[in-house]
Amino acid sequence: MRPGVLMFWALALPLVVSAVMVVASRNPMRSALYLVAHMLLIAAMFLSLSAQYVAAVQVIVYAGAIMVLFLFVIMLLNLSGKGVLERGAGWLFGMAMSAGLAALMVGAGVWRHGLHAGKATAKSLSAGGTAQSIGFTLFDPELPWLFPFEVASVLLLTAVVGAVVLAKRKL
Amino acid sequence: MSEIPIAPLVWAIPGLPLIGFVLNMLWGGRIVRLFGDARGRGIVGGLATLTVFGAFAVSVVALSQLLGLDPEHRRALASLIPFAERVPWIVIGSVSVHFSALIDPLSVLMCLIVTGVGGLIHLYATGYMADDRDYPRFFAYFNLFIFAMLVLCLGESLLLMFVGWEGVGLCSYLLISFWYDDEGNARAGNKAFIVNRIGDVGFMLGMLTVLAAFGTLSFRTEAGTGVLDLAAQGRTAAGPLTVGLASLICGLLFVGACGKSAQFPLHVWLPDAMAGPTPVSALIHAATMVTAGVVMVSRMSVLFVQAPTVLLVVAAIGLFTALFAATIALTQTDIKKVLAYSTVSQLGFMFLGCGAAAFGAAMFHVTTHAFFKALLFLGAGSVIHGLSGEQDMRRMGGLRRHMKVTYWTMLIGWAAISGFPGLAGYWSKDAILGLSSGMVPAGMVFYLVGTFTAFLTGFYMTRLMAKTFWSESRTDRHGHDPHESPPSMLIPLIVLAILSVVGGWLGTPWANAFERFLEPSLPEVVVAEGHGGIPHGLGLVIGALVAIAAMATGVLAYRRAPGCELLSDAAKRSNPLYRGANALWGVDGAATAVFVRGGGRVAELISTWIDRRLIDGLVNAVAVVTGFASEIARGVQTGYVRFYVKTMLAGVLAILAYALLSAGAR
Amino acid sequence: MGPPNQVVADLGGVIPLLALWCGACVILLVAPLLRRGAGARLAPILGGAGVLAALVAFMRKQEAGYGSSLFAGGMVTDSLYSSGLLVLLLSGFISVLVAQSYLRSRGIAHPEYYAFILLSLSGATLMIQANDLIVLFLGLELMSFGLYVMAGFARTDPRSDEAALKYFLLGAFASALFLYGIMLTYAFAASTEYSNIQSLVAHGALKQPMGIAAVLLLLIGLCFKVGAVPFHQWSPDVYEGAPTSATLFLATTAKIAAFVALLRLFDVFAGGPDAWLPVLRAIAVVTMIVGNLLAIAQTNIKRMLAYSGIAHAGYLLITLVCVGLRFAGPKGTQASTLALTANVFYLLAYALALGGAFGVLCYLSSRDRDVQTLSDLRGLAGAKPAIGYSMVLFMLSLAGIPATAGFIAKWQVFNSILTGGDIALSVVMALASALGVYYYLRVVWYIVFDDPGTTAQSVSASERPSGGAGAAIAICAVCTLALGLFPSAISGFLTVVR
Amino acid sequence: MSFAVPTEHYLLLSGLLFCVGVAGVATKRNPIVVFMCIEIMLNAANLGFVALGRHYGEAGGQIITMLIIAVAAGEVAIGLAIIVSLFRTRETINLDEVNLLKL
Amino acid sequence: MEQHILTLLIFLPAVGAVALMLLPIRSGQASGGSLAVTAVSLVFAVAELGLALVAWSGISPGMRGFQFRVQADWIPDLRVRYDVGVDGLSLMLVLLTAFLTLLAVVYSTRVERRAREYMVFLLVLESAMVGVFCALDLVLFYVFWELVLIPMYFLIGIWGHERRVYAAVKFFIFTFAGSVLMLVGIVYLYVQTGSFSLVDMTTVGSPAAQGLAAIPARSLMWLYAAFALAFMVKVPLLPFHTWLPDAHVEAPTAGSVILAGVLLKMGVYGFIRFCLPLFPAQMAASAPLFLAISVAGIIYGAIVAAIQPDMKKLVAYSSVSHMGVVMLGVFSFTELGLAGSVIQSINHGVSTGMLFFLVGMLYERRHTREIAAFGGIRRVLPLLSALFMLAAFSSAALPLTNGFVGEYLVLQGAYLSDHSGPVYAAFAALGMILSATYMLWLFQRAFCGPVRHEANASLSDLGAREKLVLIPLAALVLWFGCYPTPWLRMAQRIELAVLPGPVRSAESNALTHWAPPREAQP
Repeated sequence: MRPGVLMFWALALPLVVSAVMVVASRNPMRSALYLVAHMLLIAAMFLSLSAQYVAAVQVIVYAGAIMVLFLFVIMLLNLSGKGVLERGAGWLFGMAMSAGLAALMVGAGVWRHGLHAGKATAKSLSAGGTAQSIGFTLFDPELPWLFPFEVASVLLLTAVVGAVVLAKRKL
Repeated sequence: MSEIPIAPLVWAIPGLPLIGFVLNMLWGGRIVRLFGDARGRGIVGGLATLTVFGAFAVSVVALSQLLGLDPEHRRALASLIPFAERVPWIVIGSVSVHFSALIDPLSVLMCLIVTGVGGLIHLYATGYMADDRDYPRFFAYFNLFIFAMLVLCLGESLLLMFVGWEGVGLCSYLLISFWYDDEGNARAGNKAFIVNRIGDVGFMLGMLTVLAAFGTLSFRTEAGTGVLDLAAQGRTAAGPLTVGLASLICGLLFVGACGKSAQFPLHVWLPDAMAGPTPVSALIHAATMVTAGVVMVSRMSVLFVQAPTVLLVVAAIGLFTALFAATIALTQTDIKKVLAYSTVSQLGFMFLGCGAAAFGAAMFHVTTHAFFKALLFLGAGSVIHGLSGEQDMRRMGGLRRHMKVTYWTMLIGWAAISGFPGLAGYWSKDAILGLSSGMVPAGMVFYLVGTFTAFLTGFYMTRLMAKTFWSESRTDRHGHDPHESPPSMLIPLIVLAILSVVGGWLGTPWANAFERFLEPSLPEVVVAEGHGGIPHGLGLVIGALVAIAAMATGVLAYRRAPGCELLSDAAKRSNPLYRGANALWGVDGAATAVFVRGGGRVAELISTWIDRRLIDGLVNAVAVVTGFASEIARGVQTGYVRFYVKTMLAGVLAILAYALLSAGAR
Repeated sequence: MGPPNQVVADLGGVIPLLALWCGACVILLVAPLLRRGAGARLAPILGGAGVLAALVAFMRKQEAGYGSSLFAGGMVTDSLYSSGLLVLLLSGFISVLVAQSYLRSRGIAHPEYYAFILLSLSGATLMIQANDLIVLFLGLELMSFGLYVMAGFARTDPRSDEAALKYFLLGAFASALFLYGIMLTYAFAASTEYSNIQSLVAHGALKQPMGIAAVLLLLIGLCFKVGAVPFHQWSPDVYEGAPTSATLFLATTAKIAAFVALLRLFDVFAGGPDAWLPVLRAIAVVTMIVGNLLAIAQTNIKRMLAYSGIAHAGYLLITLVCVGLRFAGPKGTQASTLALTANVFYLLAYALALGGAFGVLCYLSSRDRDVQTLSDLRGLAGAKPAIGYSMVLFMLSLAGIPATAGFIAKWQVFNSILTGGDIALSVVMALASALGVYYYLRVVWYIVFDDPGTTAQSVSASERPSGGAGAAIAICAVCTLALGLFPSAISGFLTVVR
Repeated sequence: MSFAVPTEHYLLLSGLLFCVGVAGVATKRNPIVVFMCIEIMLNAANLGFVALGRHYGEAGGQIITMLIIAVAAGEVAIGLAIIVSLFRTRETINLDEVNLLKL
Repeated sequence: MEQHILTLLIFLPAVGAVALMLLPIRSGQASGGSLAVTAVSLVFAVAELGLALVAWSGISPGMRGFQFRVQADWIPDLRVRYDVGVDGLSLMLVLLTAFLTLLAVVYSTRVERRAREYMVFLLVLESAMVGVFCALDLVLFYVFWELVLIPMYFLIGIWGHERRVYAAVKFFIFTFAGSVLMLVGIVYLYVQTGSFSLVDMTTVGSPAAQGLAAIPARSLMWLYAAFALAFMVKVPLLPFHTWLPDAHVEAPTAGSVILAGVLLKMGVYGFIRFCLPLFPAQMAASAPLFLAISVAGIIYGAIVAAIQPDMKKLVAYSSVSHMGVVMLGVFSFTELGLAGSVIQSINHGVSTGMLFFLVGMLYERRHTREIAAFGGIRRVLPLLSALFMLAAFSSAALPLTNGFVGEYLVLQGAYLSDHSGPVYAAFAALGMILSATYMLWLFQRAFCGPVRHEANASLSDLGAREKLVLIPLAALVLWFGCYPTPWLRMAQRIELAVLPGPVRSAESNALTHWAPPREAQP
């Protein structure tokens, strides 16, 4: 087995397990911690896909900032023990449908056909994930990413103001 | 077609009564208020009567001018309104109807009868109705009736005839329910109109068929393309006139005639129609309107003779009605009811005549019957008037002493209707019976049954006379004494009595001026004398004997009868014949049960079950089910986020499954 | 490296967007500097000004044609964009007007609200201008963020909070589905830009399971926003719980933006209709029926209008069906072109009627009473004829009765679908709208049939904040009637050409 | 150019993760956990984008991922604010008790 | 004037409505305000009738084609045109509309509750109705067609009786649901022909006519069904009639009058104006069905009418019966039948309108419509009774009243038609009996007999306003009955004539022989 393959499986299994544990944990705090693990594993996956910069962002923003926010709110609301899994028809139904969705997509081969040969080269691979190449691509006027990037800033502005408006005790 | 000088004035025949109607309807009440009660009523009644006599005068002139023409040219068209050509009534497609009159012997004869007898009855009514509070309204209706009847007689097309036909029905309704404060009268009026309407449907359908077949509704036209013109040549607008078509038309028209002329089974309205004031009974329900059926059949006789089967049916129905009504008349105790059934019976005779293709004889009977039946009704009215409204013969009797003029004129009427030799009824009835004996098939059956009915006629009329005039008085004494009527009522009685005597002399078998006069209006079919029937002379003798026998039997029987009742109460109860006849042979009861009560029940069922519950129920059910479905379906909106997610997920799953699997199948 | 002045030139195509952003920033910057009351008074003016500025900027640069791209294909300016933007900005302006009255009467007149209106509008503008799935996604999220906040804007009202939570959770879920659709599209197209996707669709990408799943997930994500069954369940709850002015905004803006985006997106996918057209037909049918059916039982007007909005989404989806017929013969092409205009016109008529209807509710609301049930409107026409009959007009327009804009809108939908030859769908739509007449009529009868009662109409006496809502009602009524009578008057602005 | 692990594997993995997220959204009653599951779904998409970007040899996939991370961050901010706000008025955030609006 | 008379006719009442709305009076203000309202609405109603009469006198008798035609672009994007024109049929109905609306306005001057709105709705209704009868563009027609519903919905709903909401909603939804498929049909026609213009579609050789001819027969049948359903509901034909009794009974008097007098005619008009020229073959093919339900309607309506305990309901069901007669005439496809049904439409408007007014007057006096609550009032109210009797006999088609002319022509037409016409005519003629039965029975129970209720003894006879309403109607009853010629002439001027070919064969009168050109083409 080539190391790449080994690495894939080594990351994929924990990824799935951590995701399942997020869902399966009764305590939201546990869920959050599993989610942190999940995020970190994803970042590792990004690294294995030679997307170093994105992996870094993933760790900083997701596993760091976002998850801290989650934990913070969980603590704030003091909700431990309340996120009990529901058992019964509804739960079963939801699970069954999710499983069905997975089975359907796998069975129909959603991921199998359709990809065509990419333009990927060894050069693009080696350069692909660095901050520099990302930066060049992002601000290349010939490519459509410039404006979306600016939009993202407005998006974040909106989110920040929105969070303030909603959560601040007194406006 | 000929020209007659009076033509420009023919409009006055129906027009004058119409004017009388309009004046009295609009301003009658005001006149009475303005001129005081007595004088005002005089003006109103006088106006009404004079318009009718005016029409009579014009009719007489028309008659004389018609007589001045050759018999085969006695036919003229005249306009009933100014500018009739410019101002048509209905002109569209093949329907072209103008307000025009056909002046021919038949119509002139009817005009004379209607205006003549009508005028007399108007005069009579000025006395009879003198104290009624709706005096102007009565005369307005009365004039309207004359107008409608004249339109019926004069109209140059079937549609115009239908106008008069329905118009007299309307007036009949109005006058029967004249005293509407009693709901029974209103009900009788309704019955008359509705039963008539049943007949009218027949008339209407016949008329529709006529237009479809002949392309016109006019009887006669200048160009010879009228219905009768064509039918006389045995053809229609498009081809030959088949027996089947003629039978269809005549059959339908005869249904109309049955309604108007109270033939079985549509006779049920006529006895009830006696709810109206007696002059109404005399004019409308004896002398004129009820004979309209006969007039119509005679008018269309050219067609009828080409439909032998229908003629047989006409004769059979006529004969049956005559016998049937006569038996009922034997048991009635209301004086007007007796006369009413007598009228039905006599109308039966007329149709027997029509059925025997003896239209002339039938019309002759119409004429004489108008005289003596009007006389009898007016006499009865006089009696009722004298007894302050009493109509039950069981509480009459011995009136001959109190009401001399009435008595004597009634006596003449009695003799005339019974067929006493020499009087009006004798000639006309025997003409019909004699001719019916020659019918094929079964002429003798018709003759014998008819003769038996004639015997019954004599007998029930004698019964009426006996109960009313001859026997001891059974009147309640608490009221006023019976009193003779005022002259305005007696003069018509006397005139009609005279006519009842002499009226028949126009149509004796030896010098039948009457039939010769009518000939241009009737088909050229003559039932050969003695052809399969009994000889004229023999017929006359038998007729005379039967009449005298009937009268004599009656007189003898009732002279002996205690309390002027032939049968004891017990016998009346046990005798099935009496009970049947007294119960009107169950026809009225059955009709009421089926059509009134049964119809009402059916209508109720349809209205409740089909309309409200089924159809509207379905409509409402759609609404209710939708609303219910909405209420149920909103339950899906549980408010739980997890449920919503699951719904979305189900949607996703279903959509993807469908799309992916069907794509896989492709 | 292209010349940087190309970027500057491209910015000219997004001036309305920039105007909205500037407006939002100004509000956010200025409001904290002012006293509370002054800020609350100034903000709506600034908000309105922002919208108007965008409108003016847009009017100065009318676009024709179809698909002229900006920013290297990420965005476009064309006639679909310009007509959609007109509708969007109009409804945004009405929302500002209505909010001006309503927020004050509810005591939540925070200036930030108007900033969110502008930001949300900018997200919507991005959506209708997007020519790239990622831009579309960003626009969708930007718009949604504003809507989430506005839905929960009455923070002390548990219903408002609940509405916000439901909208947010379900919206985020739908966004995730949508995003996954983008990912799958990217998987087969190697790009998220429409023209690239289109060329692959033309090569049969939608015959592959990947393409099918992608297009359907995209469809589902946007169907959520427009409230199509079975992704509709958020809408009654959110409509009811959100502050009325926010309900108005999210009902109109989200629908306009999502539908225009759908049109543009599925125009791209029209080359492989087999993958999604049957599904879309089914969704349309079910949506029309369920929306109308469920509306019947409602007594809360906001809720009723939510279901009614679902039904209207069903009608609008029919135009999308027409788009799918684009390559089905000349009639189909004609139908797909007609459908573009029909859709935009419908959205305009819908926005006007809804703006008016919610405007009336806001107009009548006071500090003590948040008007939203049928019985609150009893006898309104007798007490306040102008307001009452305006509401009647809006209801009739929603029902599609002639002489209102709603009729012309339905007409155009019928026209396009019948041009496409789908008679069955048009019959279903006709029957569904007949079913729907009932609940609009019910509002009408509450308003008109009864004499003014004792319970209602204390409004005339109370010190209701005047102004905005009344103006909004007037604008909507006049426009609804004018568009119903002379729809061609604005065809120059609304007609979408390809 | 071929990879040691075919891109399809990554896509399959992302699909599985996505479905796990879906399952969580469909079954959890704590909105915060539900929200976490949504994050799992977003991450699954991100994984796909990065893998595809590598497959097609362009940086777009990574840029998209970064944009999505930004969006997710914003979403989290607003979502948690909503949850906090709800908790303030209702003293609960249990989704089974957030049920004022229905039918 | 000539040029714009139809436009004026259509929009004058609407202008009046706007004027009323703008009248500077408070809604609560009493007498002075209502006087102004009355005056304004009367002025406009009278002016409208005057205009209609001007149009009537101005129509040139010999000319073919639609008169006073005006065409202008309305919605150019959708190729909808403002296209109006009249022929004899429409002009008669316009005149009837103007006349009945004027009477309704006069009668309703007594309405005090929300008087201004009342008059506004009446005038808007008038505009819409006139529009329906003038429109030659299918969309324009549909717009007016639906517009009619709204003011009538309000009239029933606001000023109706106890179950007014139910009746109003039922009326609206029933008719709306019926006509919404027509909308689909209209659009489909447009898609196929490229035009909304009735005249274009029926002009030989025009692209629109070719488009129409190219529609397959099956589709045409469905199209026809869509149109026919809308019209059937409006007429109403069995079994779509149940909105009618409810709407009529609950509506205020003026509303009932207009409902019966004009609105029902819209259905008939639709059949003649649109179905006949557009789908002649389909219509002929459906004739047996329609003849049967028309006849069934005649008998059924009459039977159900007979036992109604409520006077107004009785009159309402009698409408079902009478409209059966009208439709019988239409589907006889004969000149006589068609003219008869047009005449009968007008007549029904006049006599049923009169009956509704009379019932309304009785209701005003006694606040009940139960027949049993009356009895013997003929003695107390002689004039009212006389006029009621006149109306009743007109309704029962007595000769020399208006009812007869139409009914006779229809029966004759039906008799002459193909499709075993005599059978239908025979059954239809039973209506003669039944109509007499229910009308006379009503009259007997309500008007004859002794005065049974104390309250009836002191009723007052007709006042001036009521006479003003009834006398013209009574005069029309007699005028049409005695001299229908002008109306007959008008009724024959129906522009079916846009159809080419052997329009009507002279012998049989049958219009079914119009072989439409498309049948001949392969």
